[in-house]
Amino acid sequence: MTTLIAIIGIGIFCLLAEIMNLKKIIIPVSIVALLTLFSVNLAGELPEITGYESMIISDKFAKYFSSLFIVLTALLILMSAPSYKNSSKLSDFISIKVFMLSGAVAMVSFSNMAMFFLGIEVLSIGLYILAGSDRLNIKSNEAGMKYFLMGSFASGILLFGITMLYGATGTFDVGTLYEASISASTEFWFYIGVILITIGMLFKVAATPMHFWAPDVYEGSPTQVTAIMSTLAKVAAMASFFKLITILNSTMEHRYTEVMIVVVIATMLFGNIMALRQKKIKRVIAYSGISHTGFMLMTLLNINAAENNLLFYATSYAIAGLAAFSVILFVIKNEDNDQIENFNGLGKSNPLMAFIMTIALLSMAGIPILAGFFAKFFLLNQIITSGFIGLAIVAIINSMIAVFYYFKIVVAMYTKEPTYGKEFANHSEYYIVGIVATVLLVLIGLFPDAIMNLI
Amino acid sequence: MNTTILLLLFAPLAGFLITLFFGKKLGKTVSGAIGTAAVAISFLCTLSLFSQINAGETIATFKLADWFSIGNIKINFSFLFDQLSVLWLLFVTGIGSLIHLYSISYMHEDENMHKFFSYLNLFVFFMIALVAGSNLLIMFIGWEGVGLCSYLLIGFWYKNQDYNDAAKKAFIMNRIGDLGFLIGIFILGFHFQTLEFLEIKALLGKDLITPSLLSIAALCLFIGACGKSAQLPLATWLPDAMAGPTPVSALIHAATMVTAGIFMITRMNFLFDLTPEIQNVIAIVGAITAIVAASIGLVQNDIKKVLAYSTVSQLGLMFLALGLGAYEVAVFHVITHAFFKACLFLGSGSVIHALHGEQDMRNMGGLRKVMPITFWTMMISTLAISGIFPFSGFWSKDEILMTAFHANIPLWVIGSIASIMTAFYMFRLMYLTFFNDFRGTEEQKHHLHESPALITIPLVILAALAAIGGAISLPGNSWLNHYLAPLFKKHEAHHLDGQAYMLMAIATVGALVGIGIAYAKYLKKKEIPVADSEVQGLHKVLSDKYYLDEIYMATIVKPIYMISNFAKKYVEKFISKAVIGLGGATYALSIKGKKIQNGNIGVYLFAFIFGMVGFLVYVFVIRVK
Amino acid sequence: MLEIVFYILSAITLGTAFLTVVSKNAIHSAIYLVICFFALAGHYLLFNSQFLAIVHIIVYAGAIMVLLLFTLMLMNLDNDDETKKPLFAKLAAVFSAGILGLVLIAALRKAQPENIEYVNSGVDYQSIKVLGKVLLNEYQVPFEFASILLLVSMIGAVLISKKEEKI
Amino acid sequence: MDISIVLIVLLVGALVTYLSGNKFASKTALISSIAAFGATIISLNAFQNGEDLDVNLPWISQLNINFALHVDGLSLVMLVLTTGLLPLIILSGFITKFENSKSIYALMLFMGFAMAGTFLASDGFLYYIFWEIALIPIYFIALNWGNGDVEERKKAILKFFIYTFAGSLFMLLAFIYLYTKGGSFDITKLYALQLTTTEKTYLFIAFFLAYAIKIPLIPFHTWQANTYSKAPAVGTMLLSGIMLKMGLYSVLRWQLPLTDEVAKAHVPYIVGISIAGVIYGAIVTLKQKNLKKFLAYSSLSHVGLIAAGLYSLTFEGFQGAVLQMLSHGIVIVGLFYVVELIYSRYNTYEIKEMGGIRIQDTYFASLFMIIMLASVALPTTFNFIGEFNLLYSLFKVNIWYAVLAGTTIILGAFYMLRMFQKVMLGGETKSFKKISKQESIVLIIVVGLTIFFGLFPQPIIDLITPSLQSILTQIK
Amino acid sequence: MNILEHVGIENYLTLSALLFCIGAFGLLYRRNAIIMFMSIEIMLNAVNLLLVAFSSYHEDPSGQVFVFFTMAVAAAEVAVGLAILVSVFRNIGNIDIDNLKNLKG
Repeated sequence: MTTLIAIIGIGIFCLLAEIMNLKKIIIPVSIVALLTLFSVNLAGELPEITGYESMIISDKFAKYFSSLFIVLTALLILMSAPSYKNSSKLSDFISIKVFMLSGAVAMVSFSNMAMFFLGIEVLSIGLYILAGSDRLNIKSNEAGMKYFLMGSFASGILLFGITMLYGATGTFDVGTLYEASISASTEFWFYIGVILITIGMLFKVAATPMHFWAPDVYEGSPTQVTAIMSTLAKVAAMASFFKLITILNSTMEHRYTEVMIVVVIATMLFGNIMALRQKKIKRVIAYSGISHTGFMLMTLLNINAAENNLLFYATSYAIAGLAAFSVILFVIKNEDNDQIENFNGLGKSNPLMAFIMTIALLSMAGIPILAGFFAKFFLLNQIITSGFIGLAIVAIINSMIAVFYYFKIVVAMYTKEPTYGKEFANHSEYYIVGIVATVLLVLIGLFPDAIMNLI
Repeated sequence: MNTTILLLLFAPLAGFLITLFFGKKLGKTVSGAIGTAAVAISFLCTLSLFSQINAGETIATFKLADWFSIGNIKINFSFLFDQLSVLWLLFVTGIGSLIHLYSISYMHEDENMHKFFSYLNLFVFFMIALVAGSNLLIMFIGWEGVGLCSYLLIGFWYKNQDYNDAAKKAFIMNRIGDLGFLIGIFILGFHFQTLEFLEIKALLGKDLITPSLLSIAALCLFIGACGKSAQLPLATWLPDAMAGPTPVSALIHAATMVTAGIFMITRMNFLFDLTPEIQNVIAIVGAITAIVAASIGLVQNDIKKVLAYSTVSQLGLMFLALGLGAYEVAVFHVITHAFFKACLFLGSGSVIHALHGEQDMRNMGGLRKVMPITFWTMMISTLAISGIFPFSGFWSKDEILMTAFHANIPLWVIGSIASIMTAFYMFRLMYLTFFNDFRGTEEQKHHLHESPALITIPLVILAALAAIGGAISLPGNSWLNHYLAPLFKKHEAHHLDGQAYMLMAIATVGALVGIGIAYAKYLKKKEIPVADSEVQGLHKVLSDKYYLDEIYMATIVKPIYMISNFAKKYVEKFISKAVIGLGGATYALSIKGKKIQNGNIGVYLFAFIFGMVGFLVYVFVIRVK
Repeated sequence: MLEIVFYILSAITLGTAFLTVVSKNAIHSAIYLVICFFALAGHYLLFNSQFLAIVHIIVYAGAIMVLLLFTLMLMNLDNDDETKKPLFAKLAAVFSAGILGLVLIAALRKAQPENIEYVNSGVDYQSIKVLGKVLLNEYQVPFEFASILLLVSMIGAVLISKKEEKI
Repeated sequence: MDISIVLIVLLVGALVTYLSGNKFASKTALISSIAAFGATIISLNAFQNGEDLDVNLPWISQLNINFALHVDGLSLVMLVLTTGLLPLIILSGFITKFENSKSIYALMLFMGFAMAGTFLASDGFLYYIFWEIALIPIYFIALNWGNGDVEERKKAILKFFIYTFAGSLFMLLAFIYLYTKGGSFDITKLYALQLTTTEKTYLFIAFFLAYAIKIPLIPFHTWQANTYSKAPAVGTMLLSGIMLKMGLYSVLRWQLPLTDEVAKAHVPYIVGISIAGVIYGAIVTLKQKNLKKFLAYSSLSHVGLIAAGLYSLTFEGFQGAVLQMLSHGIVIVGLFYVVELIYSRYNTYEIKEMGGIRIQDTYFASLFMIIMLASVALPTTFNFIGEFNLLYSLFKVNIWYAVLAGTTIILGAFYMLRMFQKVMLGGETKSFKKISKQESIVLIIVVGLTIFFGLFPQPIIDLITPSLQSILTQIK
Repeated sequence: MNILEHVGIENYLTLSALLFCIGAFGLLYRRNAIIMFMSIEIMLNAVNLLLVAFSSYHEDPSGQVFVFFTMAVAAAEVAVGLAILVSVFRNIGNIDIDNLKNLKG
């Protein structure tokens, strides 16, 4: 609860700062505030306001995922700073991002479905806005429009599902719902609700066949917004989905599992196969994000003690995404041209950035000793322990396919001749984010225990 | 004694290293001298050993160092000096010294002479290892080592790719035999858990191995011998090996290396004695080789080729003897053959030297007067090889034929015919080379001369040995048989009865017939062999060596090339395509996928709704309550 | 009696909703939608939740519809300039919506509890007083959080519509 | 003191090399690699004095994964191979001017680190990590410093990467499965697991895929020739000299003991496949036109024999395999170095564009010839010892296997001599600059090692025998 | 008075489902973005109706409270949606969703 309040406070500060003509300090202050919040939150020294446990609880799951979201947001804000340098709407953008963070935090710490619903809507609406925020760019408009239409539809389904839960139990309280989910006498409306919520969440995390929006929206949105979508939004949705499943469906029914397996396989395959022939980097990231969704969804198949795996995967995926986006932002500079050719010769013209990108891609591809490898490893370990060996084989086949397109970019950076006259967006923020993310990827890889023992 | 052995072993190796590394600085003559001295030292050491063993001292085994162990089998660098190996070393190093001496002059014009000597020394070293090794693997080191040297020396003039081809062919055909040898080693090693000759001999009686496996082992060893000693079907490399310098042909491809097969079988005689069926195979192969090679020799025009086929033929006779269990006879013939064949080769080298590299007998003739020493020494050797009394070849060949006669009449017939042919083509060689008028160019004629002393001295010594060498094993009173007796199973000696004299007479008459025909054809009628293009009929078949090379080419080499090409062009591509095909399929799917993702929000929503419907239907509607 | 009212209201709701979706003129659609909202408000009244009905009218028919209509007017889109959708797409739309409905209803039917006993304890649970208490006590956090939601959308709407000023 | 010192030296060496800048990179790398070799030798000495060099640090507590290195004769021998070849390979890089040399030398050392780790790791997971990260440096080495057309190179190397990556992922699955059974990745715990035959079959297949691709065995070899021909010489040496041995070593260390039953039941088939590779590789080698591809296929043939020996499950086969790994590693580095020397003069790998070199540089020709002869396993060379052991082990399985595999000594001689003849012999065609003293160092070391161990292999045999025995007991 | 005693919850469920489907149908059928917005509103209202019905079914106020949140969400969505719509309209001159196909593949 305190975390949420603090975040909202930071958001409001951003809005007030504009009024008080303190535009310059908005970004530094919000980042510092977020990082402070992060450390305090992680250290568990935040004074807890009691009395609201029926709406917001801060258990370990909430605490660590919130921490992840906070640090992600801080870095995302830092990374977006160059884009807003000359914007009169700086405070609007930053405050929306901070509020989105509050939505994300609500999504993992809710103890009432109302909070969950509002959280996901805050996050989604923030994203609709940001996706369409480049108002003169038709692609941005289109992205915003598509995202909005499909997102609202998904929200409707989600809402229908929540309603069915309510119909079956007469409450929105998580604890009661959990008891209902394990009770034999619960009405079957409950399960319809579960399925509808699942479908809604599958949309939010972009799982096949509800994933179609993702590549288009990723491509059309301004790049720093794409970064948010592929890191914060995806991870938050995933965590929230996980939490929902633990509440609503901890004793997963057989057929439900089967469908989920099909969805997982389809998602991984679709994401990877579609990524193969993409020419635009943002679409590649989008499709690769879809395949990562498939991987993360596997944690849902056996939720016992899978929180750590999800946290690990989410962390490594999001940080790798941050690293990648710091380079993408650096390279593509203007929005209209995000072809992979832009990366040609980066290894020569800017070895550091090329290195960051390489590490990010290798981590996403799951190459040891980087964090991404351990993420996949823990996940595979989990699903094999649960007995889904066939699924594990599909997963590793997907890992192979993924290598193709990740390495396509790597190869472009190191073997192609640089395009002459190409200018980069040479901002120190990108370097900072990239380096921090890279170091984190390596550190997490070297000491996976640091995250694996958290929850 | 140990010092002697060490010196014996390492003198050639030292010679090899010195001439290899410092040969260029030392100059030709010095390196030649060092090379010769190294072998001579070995010869002296051998003499010392020989005298000790001849004096009845015990057989010496000498362990230099451990080599390696394989399972329970320990393999050491150890050497065995018994009657057989010392005898063999004696003529190896002896003839080796002479040929080294000869080469100092013969190779003097070659810029890589120091290298020549280093290779020769290396050869002698490996030959010593082959002969003196006390276990099969040391023998194998020598075996492959001499093959290597043979390769190096055949291809000594490596600018000529034909010579290189010949060298390569020799090495590869030897390797076919070597594989057999290896398998034989495996069988013996596996069943006896040792590779030491003496231990195997001791263990043979203990029933550690089934007779059939023993036969296979013997057969495998024999295949090895076939390769090294140029027996059919692995014979064709030897004539080609004449591409090397003539001293090499004399030393390696006539006197020593090619007899390694005979040495090996003799060394393993205790094994072969237990496998009569393999002995039969050996005898038959030997006989066939003898006659086939002799018949090819009838029509060859290259002086060295004639000698080469004669070598193959003589080796065939030796194998015949081996197959009949007459090891000491085979050894006897090896020794006499070493004398006269080395002499013949060196003589032919002298001729070639005089003619500046001309080897075709059709372009020779009348050299008798210009090169008297060469002529007379070669004549003596020719008489010896033809089996004319009392030269050494008479005694050794006669013993082989006699043994054959007692064992198997058809084999005797074949052997005799081969001998007659030998007499014919050897005298054909002599007549074409030394008699009548010179047929070469004027320029060659102008330069004709007798070879220098360094060349003729070895010739004379060898001719002398060829003449009197038979003395070591005269029928009825054989020093050799007596000397080697401890090594072999006792078997009764043939009595020198009337039958024996009759056989001698028949052999002599046969040889004289062969000589007579040659005399009539080439001296009386002064016939000159026709040019290669005009050859026809049976003559052509013989001239083309029964098309053996062509047959091998068509049935083995070409198919391998074809498979190789096929594999390279199709199989590799196919596997590659199959792998890439998987990637291609995913790529193709990717294209299809891109069509679905067409930017139309309606399509996306359809997919959404269908996914949702499918989920609901599967989980809920059709669920059994 | 109430059943008849229910069925009439339902018919109006569904009918106008359908007309909203299919009528070619956007203004007409908006009008139908308003009617639909009123019908829904009628349903709420049937449930005896007057407060909700009024809020519903105010928010939907009052605010949202006005917003929509205003936009329509702004864009001058009252004329029917919508190009024809391909027949296939239309059929697909009909088919998929139909099957969705079928499946939903089938699922709901199947999930129907066998013996439903409707409680009628007479406890007040939907008066303004009760709702207010619940909203501001138990649901205080979401209530406040909803304001964040609205704040975000407000900022967003401004953000998207406002021209970039150079500084 | 423990064995991790070698790893640390290599890793620090890589870092220092990178930081030392392009100018001093090669020398720093050489010094670091020699230091690592020195550390290895010291460790070897300590090991033989009975010191305990093992390392065991907790790493991922939740999954009971440790940073565990175990030293026995086998792993030490492989470590010696790695750290011993590394200076040679770095030295042979001296003849090439590398752009951005600090990176390539650092990558080489890093790869050495990973490979050394693979040989030492006694925790399955750690082993896998090392196994996998060894792939990254070689990928970049081949990609950035390779030769030939960029597009083709890219494809070839990507194929190589995905191929091997794919295989190792199956191995990862196998490990995870084992972990779920035993709750630990520790090798001794895994050895002690009781598994059903079906489980072992699947595990065998998973391991086999990983190793068959890495080694490579037919029909998983198609990456090899292309990668070899596209990678720079140093990369090819790393690949063929050490990396292939990772696969073979792993067969011995992991696959066979863990899936003993299955391996035992299918000896004839697997040995058969390996031998088919021997013959196939030899035959395909014959007609290769590119010298690097030529060596690649010949290597296919040689490692096929090693694999056959391993899968024969005999002590002699194991011993021969280890010896042959060492000798093949040494010789193949020599051969590739020779190729690179020729390339540095002629700027081509096409055999038909060579010839007449011996006449111009007999010294070089002699060294090349000795290395060539070693590769055809002439007695008194190290390769002979290995090949003899291997063929003997196959003989123990079946005499016909020995005969079939033995054709390698014929075919090997055939293609090697043929190649030598075409490349080196004949009259002078193109001028060939004599190799300098410095350039010949590598060749002399290779020749020296080959002959030295050909004559005195027993110390190595004594070193590896106990570990091979224990593996064999584990299988039996 | 409880209307459910007369009508039955199942009828409300059916009504909501149908209304929901009409919304979905509109989303699929139309290309006019404004009408698609309206369809979404219909869907949300279907849910609202159901919430109220269940609230009545359980005699529990939280369902109705939830309706308020839904309304807030609907309002927020419409505001944002219309903002986006307006900027689309400014850029391409109409609001036909079929014109938005630049992003694909």
